[in-house]
Amino acid sequence: AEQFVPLLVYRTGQFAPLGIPWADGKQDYLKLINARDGGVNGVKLVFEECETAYDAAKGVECYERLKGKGTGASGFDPQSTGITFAVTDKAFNDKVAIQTMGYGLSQSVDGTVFEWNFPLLGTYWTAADVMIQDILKKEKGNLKGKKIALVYHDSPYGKEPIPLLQKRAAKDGFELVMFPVTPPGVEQKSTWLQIRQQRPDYVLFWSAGVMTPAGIREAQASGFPREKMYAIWWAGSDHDVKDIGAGAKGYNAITIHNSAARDKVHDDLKKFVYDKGQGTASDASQVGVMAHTRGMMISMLQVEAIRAAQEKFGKGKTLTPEQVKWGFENLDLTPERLKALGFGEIMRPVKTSCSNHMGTDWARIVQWDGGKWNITSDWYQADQALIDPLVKEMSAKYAKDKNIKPRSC
Amino acid sequence: MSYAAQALHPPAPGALFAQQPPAAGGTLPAAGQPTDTGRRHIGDVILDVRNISLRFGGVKALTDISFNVREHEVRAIIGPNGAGKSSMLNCINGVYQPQEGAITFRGKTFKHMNSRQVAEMGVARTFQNLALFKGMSVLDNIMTGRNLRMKSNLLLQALRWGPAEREEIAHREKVERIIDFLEIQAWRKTPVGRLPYGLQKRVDLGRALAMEPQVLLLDEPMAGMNVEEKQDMCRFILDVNDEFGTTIVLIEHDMGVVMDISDRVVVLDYGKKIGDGTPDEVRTNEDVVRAYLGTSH
Amino acid sequence: MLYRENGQFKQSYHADLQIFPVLQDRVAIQLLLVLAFVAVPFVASDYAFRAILIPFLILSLAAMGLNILVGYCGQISLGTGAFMAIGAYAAYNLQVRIDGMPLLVALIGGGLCATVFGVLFGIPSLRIRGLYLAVATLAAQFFTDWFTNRVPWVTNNSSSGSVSVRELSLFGMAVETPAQKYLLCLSIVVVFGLLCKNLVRGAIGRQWMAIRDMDVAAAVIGIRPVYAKLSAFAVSSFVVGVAGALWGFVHLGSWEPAAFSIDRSFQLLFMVIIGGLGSISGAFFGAAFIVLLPLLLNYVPHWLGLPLSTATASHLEHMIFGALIVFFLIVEPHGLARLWLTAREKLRLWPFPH
Amino acid sequence: MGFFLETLFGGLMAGMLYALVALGFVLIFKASGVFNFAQGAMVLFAALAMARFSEWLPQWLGFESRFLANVLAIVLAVVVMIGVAWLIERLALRQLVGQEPIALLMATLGITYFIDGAGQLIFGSATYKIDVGMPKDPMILFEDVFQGGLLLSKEDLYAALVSALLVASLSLFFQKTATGRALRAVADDHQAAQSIGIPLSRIWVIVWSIGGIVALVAGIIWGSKLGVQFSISLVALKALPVVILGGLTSVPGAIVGGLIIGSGEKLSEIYLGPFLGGGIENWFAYVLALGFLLVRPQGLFGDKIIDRV
Amino acid sequence: MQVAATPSPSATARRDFLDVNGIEVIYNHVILVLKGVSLRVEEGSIVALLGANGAGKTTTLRAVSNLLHAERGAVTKGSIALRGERIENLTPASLVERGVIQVMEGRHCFAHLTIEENLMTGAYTRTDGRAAVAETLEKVYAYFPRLKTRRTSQAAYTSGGEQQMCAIGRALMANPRMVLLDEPSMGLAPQIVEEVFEIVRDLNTKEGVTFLLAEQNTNMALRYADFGYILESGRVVMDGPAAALRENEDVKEFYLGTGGEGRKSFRDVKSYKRRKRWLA
Ligand SMILES: Nc1ncnc2c1ncn2[C@@H]1O[C@H](COP(=O)(O)OP(=O)(O)OP(=O)(O)O)[C@@H](O)[C@H]1O
Ligand SMILES: Nc1ncnc2c1ncn2[C@@H]1O[C@H](COP(=O)(O)OP(=O)(O)OP(=O)(O)O)[C@@H](O)[C@H]1O
Ligand SMILES: [Mg+2]
Ligand SMILES: [Mg+2]
Repeated sequence: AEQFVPLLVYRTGQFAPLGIPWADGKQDYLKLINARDGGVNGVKLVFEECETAYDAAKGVECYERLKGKGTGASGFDPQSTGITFAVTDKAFNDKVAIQTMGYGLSQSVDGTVFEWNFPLLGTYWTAADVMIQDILKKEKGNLKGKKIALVYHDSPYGKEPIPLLQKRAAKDGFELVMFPVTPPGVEQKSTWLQIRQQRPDYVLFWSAGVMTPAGIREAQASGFPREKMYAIWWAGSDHDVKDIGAGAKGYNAITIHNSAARDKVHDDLKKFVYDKGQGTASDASQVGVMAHTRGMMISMLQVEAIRAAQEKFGKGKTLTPEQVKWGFENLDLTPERLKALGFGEIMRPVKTSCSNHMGTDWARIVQWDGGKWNITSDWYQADQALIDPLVKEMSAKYAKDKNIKPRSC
Repeated sequence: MSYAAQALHPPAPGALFAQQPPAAGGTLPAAGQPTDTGRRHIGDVILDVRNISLRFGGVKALTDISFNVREHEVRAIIGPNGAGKSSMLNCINGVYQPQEGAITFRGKTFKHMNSRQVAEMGVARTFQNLALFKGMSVLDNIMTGRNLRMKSNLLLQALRWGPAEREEIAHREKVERIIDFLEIQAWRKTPVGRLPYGLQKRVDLGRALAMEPQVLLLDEPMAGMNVEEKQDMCRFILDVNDEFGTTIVLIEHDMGVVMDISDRVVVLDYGKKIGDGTPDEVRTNEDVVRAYLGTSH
Repeated sequence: MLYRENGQFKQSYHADLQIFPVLQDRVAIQLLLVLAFVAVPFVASDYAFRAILIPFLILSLAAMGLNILVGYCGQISLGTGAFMAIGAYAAYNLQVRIDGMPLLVALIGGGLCATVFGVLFGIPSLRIRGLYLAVATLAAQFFTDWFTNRVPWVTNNSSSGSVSVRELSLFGMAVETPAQKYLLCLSIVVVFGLLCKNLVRGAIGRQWMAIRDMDVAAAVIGIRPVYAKLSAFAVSSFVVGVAGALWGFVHLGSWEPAAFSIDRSFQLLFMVIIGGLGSISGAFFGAAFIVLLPLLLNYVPHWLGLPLSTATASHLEHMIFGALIVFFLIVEPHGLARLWLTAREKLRLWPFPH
Repeated sequence: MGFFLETLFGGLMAGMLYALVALGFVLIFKASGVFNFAQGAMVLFAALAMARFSEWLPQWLGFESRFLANVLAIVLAVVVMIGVAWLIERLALRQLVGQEPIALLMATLGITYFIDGAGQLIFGSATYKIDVGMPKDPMILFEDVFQGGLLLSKEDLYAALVSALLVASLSLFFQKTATGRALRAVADDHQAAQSIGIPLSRIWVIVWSIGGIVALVAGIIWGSKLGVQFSISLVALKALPVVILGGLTSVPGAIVGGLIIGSGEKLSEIYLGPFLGGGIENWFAYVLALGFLLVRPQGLFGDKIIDRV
Repeated sequence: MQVAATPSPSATARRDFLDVNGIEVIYNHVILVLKGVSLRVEEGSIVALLGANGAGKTTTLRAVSNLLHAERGAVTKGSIALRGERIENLTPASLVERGVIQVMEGRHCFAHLTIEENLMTGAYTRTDGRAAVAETLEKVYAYFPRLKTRRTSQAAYTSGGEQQMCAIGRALMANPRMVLLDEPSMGLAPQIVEEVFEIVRDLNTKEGVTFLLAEQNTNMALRYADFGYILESGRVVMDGPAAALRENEDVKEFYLGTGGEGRKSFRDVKSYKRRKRWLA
């Protein structure tokens, strides 16, 4: 039996440096499962990549092309907020799961409305909340009178954290100033001049692609301390800072996994895949970089969803997309299970339910020391008291717009 | 007669415009319409150019030029290269705005002419360096000349419905007559860019004729033609002039043509007027001979 | 020998003025329409509808609109994406803000808003020409990008700035399945195609072309550049706006401003040029070339079973695509539509070479 | 006041960086009448070549010196760009002599796709580094005059100097040499140029080579600022209003246009942006250019658009 | 006034300079324009190519100078040889290097360049130094004083005739051995036409430059040429020494307008129906 996993990737275009290790990681883990375990309970995983170049229209085409392959696509990781928007509606009709680990629509946490979306492990609201928590900690719990700037990619992706930050600003009494950067953001001098003028205490950096190095360079050139910058996970990969080296020293990024850690899964990957010359990355040194690990996690969640669904619908059987979705909804990765999978050091336990499609939302801060990332904080969890009402409000609006009747869980 | 019949049987020479319905906008000259070919009565002054001066930066293209054109006459403008002949026409039909002077057309005086106004008043024009619409067929080029008379609006045209279609066909009929008249039937649907130079000049004339003008300004219509073709062209011009009473202003370097077909001639040199009169007067004017004609003529 | 027009005499100007004066063409186009309306809905797969046919139709429509401006009126526009965006967002707002707004009215309304916007940004064309005009249209593009991103009202206060439409229905019938959506697009494209064709072969079309080919001469024969240019902007942006609304409503369903970014503008311009400036059928050829060819190229390694990595395949695809563009231009610089005409002309003479 | 000056200088410097890319457009337009859509792709290609060669050469030849690696890489990249120019002429331009500019524009689009694909295929699509020792840290001037001093980026200053130098030499080339005159002739009328014996092939190889070298310079400067990766081809978009404002046919226009656009967009973003919600500099640059064009439709220094009948 | 063709100084040593043999030209792959045109031009002679509009004169010249390619035309049959060397596949530039230059119909001046720059581009292929070029420039200015007064204006802003002079002058700047002149008299004032032809004769006799000219001004052309070809619909229908052609009744009637009872006034030519050609 075979189970089909579609892989939407971008290995070309603006965001390729992030997309390549990410895509490699996704594929590598599937290869590992096939090579090491012979598939999921004997069901071989087959997969096919489709290049989106981060373009929504192409992404839709890929989605259409792959959704019906085999017995149907097990679930899509669109790798792009734009593509997620575009396929979310279609997923309702096609009955296929969309998993968006660490991106996508923040309100899609609500499984009663967003039956097919799975923003596993955290959304942009998680990220924004955790960043503020870390800042709070540094500022000894008091942000009154402080000024925090959000420098963001002027697109839906960059705007996602705004509603939450506004709530936080009201609650914690800091001033939020916002600086949109028009994509692609190759030139940010005016933004950083304004920052120099307004002297915010911290900068939250919601950037992507070339905007990241350009922003860090400009921060350096305008003398803004990198220690006061907090970047979202897509702006906190190795390639974002490697070439800047010491210039980015002190730059903070948030992550939903223990990025600096290597675990058993890396060793297995080396042993079962790379040593046999079947690795996806052109260069084995890519294994272990942040985006690659993130890719593996995504595939792991996909595989575990399949595994969970097989428990219910029959071990060793090929599943329909709808059945896999059930698996996503009933993930329960305990610490023991994670350890067994080789991810024990890398991530925190997750448990999803019909109403909660995110599972958990642990995140932590890492800092670049000029040569590598170091973990500088403990795990944080987002403040549910703040996020929950927001999720409810926004998903209700979506349901109304789309004429969706929320299901009861 | 059906449309088809008209298309297939070109009108006899001289029949051009003969079946003209009294078109809107008073296209037919009210007075002086010839009842008989070859007996034109030259009428009053229709176009009066007064003290025109035109400069481009340091270049004085025209200096204080005055002359007039009478209804139904053939008026030639001659002069050496760069004398300002084309610029003169450009002033008349509003392509250039002279710095000084005024132009009176049918009793109305204008300081500046605006191309559209001029066209509406019934002045058409051909160009020295072909100014055809390169991407369009011969037929379409000439059809553009009918533009001023086409009235149906955008929506009707989009639907091509009733009046729009009828209008299109009515104008097409007129244009077909011009095509027949100029003997370019075979090239009807050819893009003009592909035509040889001489034929392009004919299409240019056709486009101007399609406007049913009262005054026709021709800028070297016969350049690049051999004698036979020039003869044809002269016939076209004279026929239009005879049959239809159209006033002609003509720039031409072929003295044979100018002397034979024009009623009066203006001579320009370096932007100044050096002679004005009948062909014979001009031919014997010493200034003109020195500046332009040379001794060989 | 099959393609002969000998013996087809036109007995009236009316006959000569038909869109397809040659009998064979008429038959061919009728067959094509029957095929598109009747046969395709039965045979095409979901994937073909949603990923190929619908985008192809909508982009053809947009290209057709753009062709009126660029190909017929000679005004280069790099702001097509913006006009599409205006169409899409306007239609969206009509739909969310007015209860029970019929789909067609929303689409047309989107087109009308785009018209106003197009005329506004067309005003500089009265003074600025050629490539320089691109600045005005680029200003429209970037302004719209910014506007749709930054003014919350436009997106009905959606926090992320992306919008999504309700399900569609036409005269009380739900337009749900891909086949229905396809038929909706096809009908609109056919109707607009006919209207555009009528315009470009009528008086206004001649005015546009005259302005394009030589504006001074056009003015001299009484064509008002103001009217000609602005009407081209208006008609073009109307069609493009409707296409934009369709793109948002029918193809994407929900979208973010990036769906109508400058890339889209460039893409459409290229469709128009490669398809053939100043030709309605060129829009279809161009859309097919620019949209479908990459898809096709994408499949080639699969079919041949070449073990290429996604990235390599994608780079090769780019290279081949680029090379093909150059190749076709060398064969026929006036676009695929002209290539087609030349082929037909040859067919007419076939089997004799001249 | 200090802040205003800082913004102004920042804008002027950014403008010089745009000008560097704009120059490539102007060059090819002026000399062949082609709007080279591929300029951005050429910047990317050149920068990729430079970045990768400076990484590979020490490995291949087994030496350590950074300086030597950079010098050799530049030389090699220049050779590569000349090769690219030669190929473009051979395979595309030569076949399109005398075609309308729009067909040639389209051809450059094909070339863009090709170069994009080829560049990333050969050199890879990850991020690469160019390190020619541009200083990154800011300098603070007039600390005693203004509070907080005047912050100036040294990197930008160097870049500005380089572009000024390029512009000066290219202007001379066009105005004073017979080849320069021939290039302008080609831009006006391919056929007539051919008819008097100007060898289009050679001319085009020359122009595109120079275009390639200018792209390399732009690529090195932008690449050392941003890292070399596909996005670098997008700086071409920033150069567009610059070229058009300065005039498509004017080399000095690229600089002046760059300065105006650069400072205009920064000032607008900082002093107007807050009222409009920010992020306005992109479209404002175009509106600014549009404003100038309404006064001078051929750009500030462009050749007058000729219409005569 | 009758001017007999001046015998070329080296009449005895004449040899074929240009030999066009049965060429067929097709535009755009489908439009057949020349249907087997053959002609020979002897070194140091002036040959006129006559014919109605659309006969194919320009096309013939383009075929020789290899400018057809840019018009999407191609020579599909026949051969063209220059001093025995086949030249169909040369670039226009290498033809100019061999001393063959064309003055294109419709002027084609470089619009944005000044008149003087236009002229100087003509000397692009020259290698004999600045002084020599400057000398030629003076010569051209001497031929066309009008150009000298307009030397600093952009070519686009000069009058039609001035542009024509500029185009001819530009070709002369290359110091050519053979000039293909396409309708040199078009748009020129009679005096200047005369001058242009005098210049042609001057260069021909003094410097031995060969001319192949396509002309509509048959009268002039036959007055100055040694030999003439008459083209109709892409075929040569008549050829012969200029003097003989001038005496031919058909030529007189159709090309010189002096057939039958002498020159007719343009006013009196009644029928504008196209006459049947003798061969077309
Ligand atoms: N670029 C082209 N594409 C297609 N057909 C062409 C092209 N150029 C010329 N022709 C056709 O070739 C034929 C000969 O044209 P050519 O220009 O050689 O004539 P010509 O003798 O020079 O006429 P003229 O005296 O009017 O200049 C004409 O029928 C013309 O339509
Ligand atoms: N737009 C313009 N800008 C600058 N100079 C101009 C312009 N138009 C015409 N001129 C100049 O004005 C003078 C007169 O030009 P015009 O074209 O009227 O001459 P013409 O009498 O028609 O000559 P030809 O017989 O050669 O056509 C010329 O010297 C020309 O260079
Ligand atoms: Mg003139
Ligand atoms: Mg000719």
